[in-house]
Amino acid sequence: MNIIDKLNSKEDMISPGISACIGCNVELTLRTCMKVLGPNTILAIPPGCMGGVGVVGWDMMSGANCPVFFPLLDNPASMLAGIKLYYERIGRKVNVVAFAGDGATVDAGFQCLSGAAERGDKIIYICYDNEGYMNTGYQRSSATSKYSWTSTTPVSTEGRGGKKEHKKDFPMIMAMHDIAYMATCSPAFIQDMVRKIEKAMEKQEKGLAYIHVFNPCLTGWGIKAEESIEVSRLSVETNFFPLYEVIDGQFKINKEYKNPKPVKDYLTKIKKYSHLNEEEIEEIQEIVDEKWDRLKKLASL
Amino acid sequence: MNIIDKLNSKEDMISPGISACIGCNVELTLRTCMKVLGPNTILAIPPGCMGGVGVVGWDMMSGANCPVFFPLLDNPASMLAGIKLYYERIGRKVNVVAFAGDGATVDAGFQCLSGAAERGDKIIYICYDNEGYMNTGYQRSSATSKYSWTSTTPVSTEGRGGKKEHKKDFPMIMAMHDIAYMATCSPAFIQDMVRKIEKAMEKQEKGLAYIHVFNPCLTGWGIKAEESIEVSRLSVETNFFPLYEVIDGQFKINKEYKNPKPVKDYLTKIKKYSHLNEEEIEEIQEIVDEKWDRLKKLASL
Amino acid sequence: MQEFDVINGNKAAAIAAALVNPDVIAAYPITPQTPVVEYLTQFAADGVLKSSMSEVESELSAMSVLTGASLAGARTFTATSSQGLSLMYEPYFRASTLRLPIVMAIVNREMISPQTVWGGPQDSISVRDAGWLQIYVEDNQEILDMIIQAYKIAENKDVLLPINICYDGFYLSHMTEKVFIPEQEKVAKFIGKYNPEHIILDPKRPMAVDPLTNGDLLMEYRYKHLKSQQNALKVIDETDSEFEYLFGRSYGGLIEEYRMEDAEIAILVMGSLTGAAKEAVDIKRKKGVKIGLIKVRALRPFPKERIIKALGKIRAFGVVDRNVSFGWNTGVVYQEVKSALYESGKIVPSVPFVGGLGGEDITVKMMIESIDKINSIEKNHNTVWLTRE
Amino acid sequence: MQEFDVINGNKAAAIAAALVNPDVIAAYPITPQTPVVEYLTQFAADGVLKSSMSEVESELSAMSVLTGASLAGARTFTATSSQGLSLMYEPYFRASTLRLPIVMAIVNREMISPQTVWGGPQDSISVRDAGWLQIYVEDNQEILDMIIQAYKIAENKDVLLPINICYDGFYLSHMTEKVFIPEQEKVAKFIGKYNPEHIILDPKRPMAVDPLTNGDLLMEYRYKHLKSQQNALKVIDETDSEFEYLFGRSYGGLIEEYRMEDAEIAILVMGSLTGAAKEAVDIKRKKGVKIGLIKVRALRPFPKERIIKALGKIRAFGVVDRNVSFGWNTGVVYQEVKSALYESGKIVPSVPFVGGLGGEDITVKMMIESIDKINSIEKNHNTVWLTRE
Amino acid sequence: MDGLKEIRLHGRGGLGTVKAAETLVYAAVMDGIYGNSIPFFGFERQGAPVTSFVRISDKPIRPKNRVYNPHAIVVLEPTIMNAVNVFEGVEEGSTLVLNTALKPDKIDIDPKIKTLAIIDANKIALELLGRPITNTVMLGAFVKATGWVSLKNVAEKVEELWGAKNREAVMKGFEEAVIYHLK
Amino acid sequence: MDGLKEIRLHGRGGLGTVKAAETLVYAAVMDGIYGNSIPFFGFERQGAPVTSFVRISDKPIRPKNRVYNPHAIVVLEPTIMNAVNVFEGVEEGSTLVLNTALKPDKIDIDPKIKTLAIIDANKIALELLGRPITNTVMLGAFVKATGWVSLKNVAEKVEELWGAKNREAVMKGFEEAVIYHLK
Amino acid sequence: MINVEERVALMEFKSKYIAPVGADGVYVINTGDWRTVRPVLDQDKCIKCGICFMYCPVNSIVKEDGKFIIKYDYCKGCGICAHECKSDAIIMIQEAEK
Amino acid sequence: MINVEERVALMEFKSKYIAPVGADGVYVINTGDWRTVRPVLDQDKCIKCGICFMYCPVNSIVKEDGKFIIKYDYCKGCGICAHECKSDAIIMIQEAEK
Ligand SMILES: Cc1ncc(C[n+]2csc(CCOP(=O)(O)OP(=O)(O)O)c2C)c(N)n1
Ligand SMILES: Cc1ncc(C[n+]2csc(CCOP(=O)(O)OP(=O)(O)O)c2C)c(N)n1
Ligand code: SF4
Ligand code: SF4
Ligand code: SF4
Ligand code: SF4
Ligand code: SF4
Ligand code: SF4
Ligand SMILES: [Mg+2]
Ligand SMILES: [Mg+2]
Repeated sequence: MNIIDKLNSKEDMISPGISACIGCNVELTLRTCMKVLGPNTILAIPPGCMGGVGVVGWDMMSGANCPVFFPLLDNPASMLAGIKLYYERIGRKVNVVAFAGDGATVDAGFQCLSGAAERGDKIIYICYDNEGYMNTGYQRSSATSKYSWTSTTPVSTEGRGGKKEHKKDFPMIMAMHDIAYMATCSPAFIQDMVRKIEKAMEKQEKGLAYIHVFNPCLTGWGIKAEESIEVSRLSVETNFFPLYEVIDGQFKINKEYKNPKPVKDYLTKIKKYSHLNEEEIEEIQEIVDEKWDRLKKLASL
Repeated sequence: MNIIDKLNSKEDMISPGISACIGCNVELTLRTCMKVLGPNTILAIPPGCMGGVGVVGWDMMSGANCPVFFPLLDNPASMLAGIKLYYERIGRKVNVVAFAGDGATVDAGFQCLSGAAERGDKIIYICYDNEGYMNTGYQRSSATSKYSWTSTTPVSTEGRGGKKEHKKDFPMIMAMHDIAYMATCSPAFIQDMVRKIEKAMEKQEKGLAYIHVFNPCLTGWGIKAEESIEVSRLSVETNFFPLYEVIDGQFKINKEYKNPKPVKDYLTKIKKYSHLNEEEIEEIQEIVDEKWDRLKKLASL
Repeated sequence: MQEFDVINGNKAAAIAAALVNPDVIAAYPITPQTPVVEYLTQFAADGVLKSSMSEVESELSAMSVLTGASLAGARTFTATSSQGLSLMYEPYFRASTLRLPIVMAIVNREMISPQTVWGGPQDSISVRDAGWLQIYVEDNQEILDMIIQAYKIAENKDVLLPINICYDGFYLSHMTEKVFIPEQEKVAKFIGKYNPEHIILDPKRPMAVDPLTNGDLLMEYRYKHLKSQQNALKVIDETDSEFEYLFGRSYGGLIEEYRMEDAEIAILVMGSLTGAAKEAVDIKRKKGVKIGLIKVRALRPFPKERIIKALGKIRAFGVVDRNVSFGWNTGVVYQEVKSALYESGKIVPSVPFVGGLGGEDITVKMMIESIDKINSIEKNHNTVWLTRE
Repeated sequence: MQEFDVINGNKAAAIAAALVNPDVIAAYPITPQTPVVEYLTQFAADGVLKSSMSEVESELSAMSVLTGASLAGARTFTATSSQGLSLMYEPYFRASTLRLPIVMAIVNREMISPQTVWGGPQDSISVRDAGWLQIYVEDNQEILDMIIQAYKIAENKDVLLPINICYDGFYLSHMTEKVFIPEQEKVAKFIGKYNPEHIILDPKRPMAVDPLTNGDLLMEYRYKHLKSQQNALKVIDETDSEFEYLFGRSYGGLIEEYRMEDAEIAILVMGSLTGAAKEAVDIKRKKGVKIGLIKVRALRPFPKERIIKALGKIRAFGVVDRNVSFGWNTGVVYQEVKSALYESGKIVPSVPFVGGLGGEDITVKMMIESIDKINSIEKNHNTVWLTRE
Repeated sequence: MDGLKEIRLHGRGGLGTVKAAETLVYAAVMDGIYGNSIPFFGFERQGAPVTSFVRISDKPIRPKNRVYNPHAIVVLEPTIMNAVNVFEGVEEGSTLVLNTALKPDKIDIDPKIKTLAIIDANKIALELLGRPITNTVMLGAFVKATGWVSLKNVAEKVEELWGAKNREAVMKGFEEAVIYHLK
Repeated sequence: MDGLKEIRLHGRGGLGTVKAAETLVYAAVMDGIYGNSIPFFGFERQGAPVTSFVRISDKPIRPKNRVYNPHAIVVLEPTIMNAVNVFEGVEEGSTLVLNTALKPDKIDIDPKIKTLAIIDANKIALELLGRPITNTVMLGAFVKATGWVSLKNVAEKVEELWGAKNREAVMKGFEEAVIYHLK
Repeated sequence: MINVEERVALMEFKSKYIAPVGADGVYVINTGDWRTVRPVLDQDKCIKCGICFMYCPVNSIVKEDGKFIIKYDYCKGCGICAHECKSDAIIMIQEAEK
Repeated sequence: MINVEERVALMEFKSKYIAPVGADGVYVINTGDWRTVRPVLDQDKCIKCGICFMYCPVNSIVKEDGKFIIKYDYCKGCGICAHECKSDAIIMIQEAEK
């Protein structure tokens, strides 16, 4: 079955009406992943945009068609570990899944996740990385990329500023935890995403499967709603966010471009970078190139 | 000046009588590092063996000749970050240093450390890795190596058991944080250690410098006091714990052995591994080899 | 004859947990709780304990793992002390507002700073308002028995709240004495099965856990939570009686009254120092002082009615607190007792004592002095500090 | 004429912090506190604020960074809400026992569960026994003024304790009104410099911070901590007077009394709902009811003496709590007031109200009904829930 | 003005509804009277309906809670009325300020409304600002319909916040709003 | 036995001092009387001096605090007396059980001690167990010196904990301890 | 005056649950109401590639009988479908007031 | 009976500090007392390589006038120096009772 028919045949696990921003590609990612995961899934949505827009529900109503809950911002992986332990114990196979923002993952909930990774808890952890705390109005996170404007890394009247440090290389950090499966994804590459979720489901019985999805945020970053996917695609085509996976310690690059587009093509689509000068763009290009080289080394056999 | 005269000329910053176990090489590491760091240092000793044996002092007396304090088990890096921020602000250069166990570093305090690494807080963080929570009587930590007996990963009467997972590859994880400096050390290689502490002092003005020292624990692991250094040396000579450093993203291996000793030579010196059978030893050898290969790749130019 | 062993408090706790055989255990070591974790792992390695165990990287995770497991339907157990309790405070609070009947032993240890590892219930008392039930015990037998009772209380359909069994670090945790050990089947029969119907994460019964909630509904949940605490007043007393019926031991439920029948003055205590206080009461009784003792066992819910009743005919009383209320210059139990008595509409002259912090001993001698003091007052008195001389 | 602006409570807090210009700020965003962080960063980017800022990865780190900075000698500031406060509980407690005069605004938000972001001081009230000073305010001007006063109170040599200025989330944090803004020099003069002599991490003056400590010495530190809380009773009142002298505004210090001179009955309130209560008092006064109001401003230290005095001639009173004490079936302030009155040796009939949880409104109408209820009681009454009809 | 006036504004996330409310308070304060405003905080994202409350009075205002029975309702975006009941709790004799391109007879209006101000704010905003962000236009219309705050002080604050173009928008709103007195 | 007996044991970290104390309690309980023990918890590592307390009585024991005025002192390791004052708070007429190779006249003994038991436990332990771990030998000596618990029950518990060799060590300790009655 | 019994009765009126659960069905927001512009798909231009379907964040496009159909119930009018369609088969038009 | 004033006076007797600081000098444990075996260095066999000095965990070996000297004040008797010395210049002997 091709990808379209496959997805068309699946039930949408999420409430049809959630109040995510118009055009939000995190909503797309969530719906897509959950179609693949299906109803035999317990879903954790920590505080963040997806929780805020109603995926966990309101008052006595649920926002999903499967069990869904709010972990704390700082404990999604541990709560999932507990759930999974019990289901393993009683011999029931259930997907126990987090769909968590970068803030919950890379910052406040990292320690729990790192612990679960080391223990090999059999959970699937999906991080949607929109480079900041969007639910609270776009503050900086460790995943925010260098020079990004955010409400806590403002730009001065002279146009200087933004974040001083580059984004924490979280997929790589998780890969170095020697987990069962690690993969990066983009909403612009749905087929690749679907395959990786399936892979994670397969690998989850061996330990933790971690998926890092890069989701440009329209509202926070200043992107036109209709360019939601285009900008996501550019992040991959420029190697700003390479698609790769690590299976049992083996690195594999999934999209390799002979002539990757200059990172400038990506940056100039996004308002949070609008203050960047040529040197700064050049510097980001260098960081991207260096990281790409390291990845290539690791993927070399 | 050679290393002996250099060290002989330095003041011992720690109380001459602390109640560490007889022959403890963590005590040696602490005294050595602190000689290099000198009196212009603020030292954090989180809960753990070194705090427990009196380095922070007793009642109204101090255990050191420089400012020393107990951070919480879970916040050493953040407390240091705060101290350093203030000293930077008032324009005073001071070494702000943690000397923390693997429990405080790899488990309970990891999130704070990861945050400080990402922000580039200008601190020196030394982790003494004795593969477990020694102060509370040797429980498992994320840094405990595979098949180790600990009081929470016991061995059954049939001699099976020990920890199921291999140690979290923490030096590598810290390296992937793209910090200013990362190095591994061993108390068997004092000269190398002294150089790396000096390098950390130099690099600290650029961001976080992280040093990971591998310290076999006599009491917890079951090692004869006089073999304290010999066992440490074997961990390096077998590539169980390779010595390397990462400067501005460049990996460099510091001790490379043409014919590394089999890891069995190391394991059989230690009581906590005494239940291991040949296959298990073989498996550990494989892990060690794989990790070594990955390190080699990263160090290749 | 019942089986017994000579064991310390931590082992009593671990054995109790093993008798219950919970589904999921997650704990992080901390002095003086650590041996509980070690005993449990050893029991598991020996095949005596069948629980799934999670070796977490911090207490925040310990409570989080249990929250998850409990939401999935598991019966759970953990233990902690002081800093560990503090670090798990966020999920700790939430376990109660989610109405999860988690059982946690708290091996009481003084709060940092100053840096200390010694006893004192400042840790659990400071979080008494996080919605959990809290019971404080006196000796190792009571540790074991109450951890068993805890499951029956917490999982009672009229309660459904998490519960702490609190015992003094070192004084009990590391103190060795004789303890009777009930049979596992009897324990199983006593506590029954846990069948969560009020909240569950199960694809077979999909629901959301903790959707965004409006204030009016939130108030309703709070109201129900408070009510369940009040229900626990009855359930704790009843469970004690049922336990007595099956196992032959009882503790008085919410409070224990000792020589209170004809008492004219009373001393109120909590935890392991009760032993020294009872000793002192006997000594003073011999000298003709009509002193009685109230051991406060439940701090949450606070046994307002029973305390009012017990102090009904008393001329003066004192409360010995091994903790402080920072904004009050007294201990916390004293605050609570005053609050209770106020509602009775009668003022009984009282004197607060504070002592035994950070592992300091409270000796029989100090207790005798305290009784003398109580005997001498005619109106409310300022705080008296019990110190080494 | 003084300068003013029309701003919300969060901006008032941020401006106050900017006027003080602390050395180190570390904060983590959480609704409804987030704008405080954003304003502060913006002030820094604009060059108005010169503080060193740390963009931490969690609240545990926020408080830890400040603990470190304060130990190094820095003047510090942060703000948080609910879950953030819970997550930092371990270093929060310790900041007080280390005697570090950290100033933290708490933008009160209800505690999870249920999942909510709306107002209610359950968060800070639940940690009232962690050794900090806690002051609750009524409007945006008071936020600004009290954050300034906070430094002077906390750093007073007789106090040296951290302090919370607590204000209701949304009701104040997002409510816009006119606020006078004092001159920076005057503020600087008012608060003076912070010169820590009691505890410091400085190679020029090497000492250990928090060595392992024996119980007897620990008790001594506790005793001094409690004493400093008691000292704060005086210092809070005095600081209010000094503030009035310089800036022309005052709040009554520990409590504010409103129309209490000839009152026969009284209503006790705390925080932003005071406005509605005052409105109700005026309305009932017009109808001849001799009602007065006490606004509890300091919860820690608890203003026992002033409350006893203010209620001296009162026939009946009620306490409106926007929070609960889970083990008591009432709110916490009511508990504390009873405890205080008990010491006075006199029982005044009282009625506890609970309402406004999770962002629910407490309207003028509800306040009027509450006053009617207070007016009707002759002995202590059970809890009354203030709900939407 | 006489006594307390309570106002409710309806907009969409991202359209500056809260800021508009705050501007009214600012203007009131500059006029020498009193005001406060409080947004109803939900979890609105870009595009979702949002609400804000304002109180204006010649006496100090102590209550800080939400507005349940408004004397005036401002609807910043035409399609909002499809989504929410903007008339909930409205007082008899109130004012409705509505952004619409329709004529009054095409609109369902609660009978308690006695004053209606209509303006095609989208059109004006698009012309003046290039984007359909209507809050400033609507402020002008509100002032015209109620007179509770001065046009001058509203315009000044708007200029300070968003520049001269938006000041113009306020003026345009004031000029072009059409007031109907209903029975 | 008559009334409460309080005992203090001095050893070194890693030598089983706490376990020895617990063994005494176990024996007392098996003898049909009462006991409890509590270690003084410091931060001792391998080699550092440690202390443990025991209470034994024919009546139930309620106090759970430390022992301040012991009726018997057991010193498990000869060099300890160089490091700590083992006689602190000792009651008049008490018993000292001492591991030493020296003769009584070479040892500084508090005059309150009226019974002295001396044994070269290091030698015995080395011979029997191959390591200088003296706790079981000392238990035997203690029983001989005081008679407060039965040899049989001590030996049984020791065997259960550490095997037959250690049972032998207890016996040897009992046999070889030399008792002096001091004035 | 406050009738306590009534008030307490009010405290238990809304929910049959004692813990905060969402078990009364799915909570749905009418996001179709948010739409200010509307996508219109021209079946003639459409080459049935499914790209619009794949990228629609709210699942408003379905494949039925081999054709792709836009369901407007929840469509927020983001315009992604129009932007991504390589055949220009979708255009965005202004939504009318009701 | 308890004299409150005296008790309170007792509360302030020990420390001049209000916060838990160690500022009254360095706390030292006499770890020399722990030693049950004693290292003895034979200067004749010693080749002055400094290895023992480098590895002594308690800093009990110092270099003075070109010679390495063992200071026994804090030496715990671990035997590392003897074990690491390549010249067998250090032996461990039993410590005597004082
Ligand atoms: C302990 C704690 N601190 C702060 C918050 C407030 N908070 C809620 S969501 C959020 C941001 C989450 O960011 P991210 O995980 O990236 O999700 P996003 O909002 O970007 O979707 C924050 C800081 C919280 N819920 N808990
Ligand atoms: C929050 C918290 N949990 C637990 C502890 C108890 N604790 C003290 S030291 C320690 C072990 C530390 O291990 P590590 O950092 O490896 O140091 P080591 O003892 O091995 O030297 C633990 C768990 C604590 N102090 N704080
Ligand atoms: S703020 Fe960004 S991530 Fe959040 S719902 Fe809107 S577009 Fe999506
Ligand atoms: S337990 Fe291990 S690490 Fe700790 S002091 Fe002893 S030898 Fe050193
Ligand atoms: S993207 Fe365009 S061509 Fe492809 S299915 Fe959709 S409408 Fe048709
Ligand atoms: S406009 Fe957006 S929401 Fe509507 S159908 Fe197209 S992609 Fe889906
Ligand atoms: S025996 Fe150990 S402590 Fe003593 S000098 Fe040698 S190495 Fe140092
Ligand atoms: S190691 Fe041996 S040879 Fe080298 S200096 Fe020491 S005693 Fe001399
Ligand atoms: Mg995010
Ligand atoms: Mg360790």
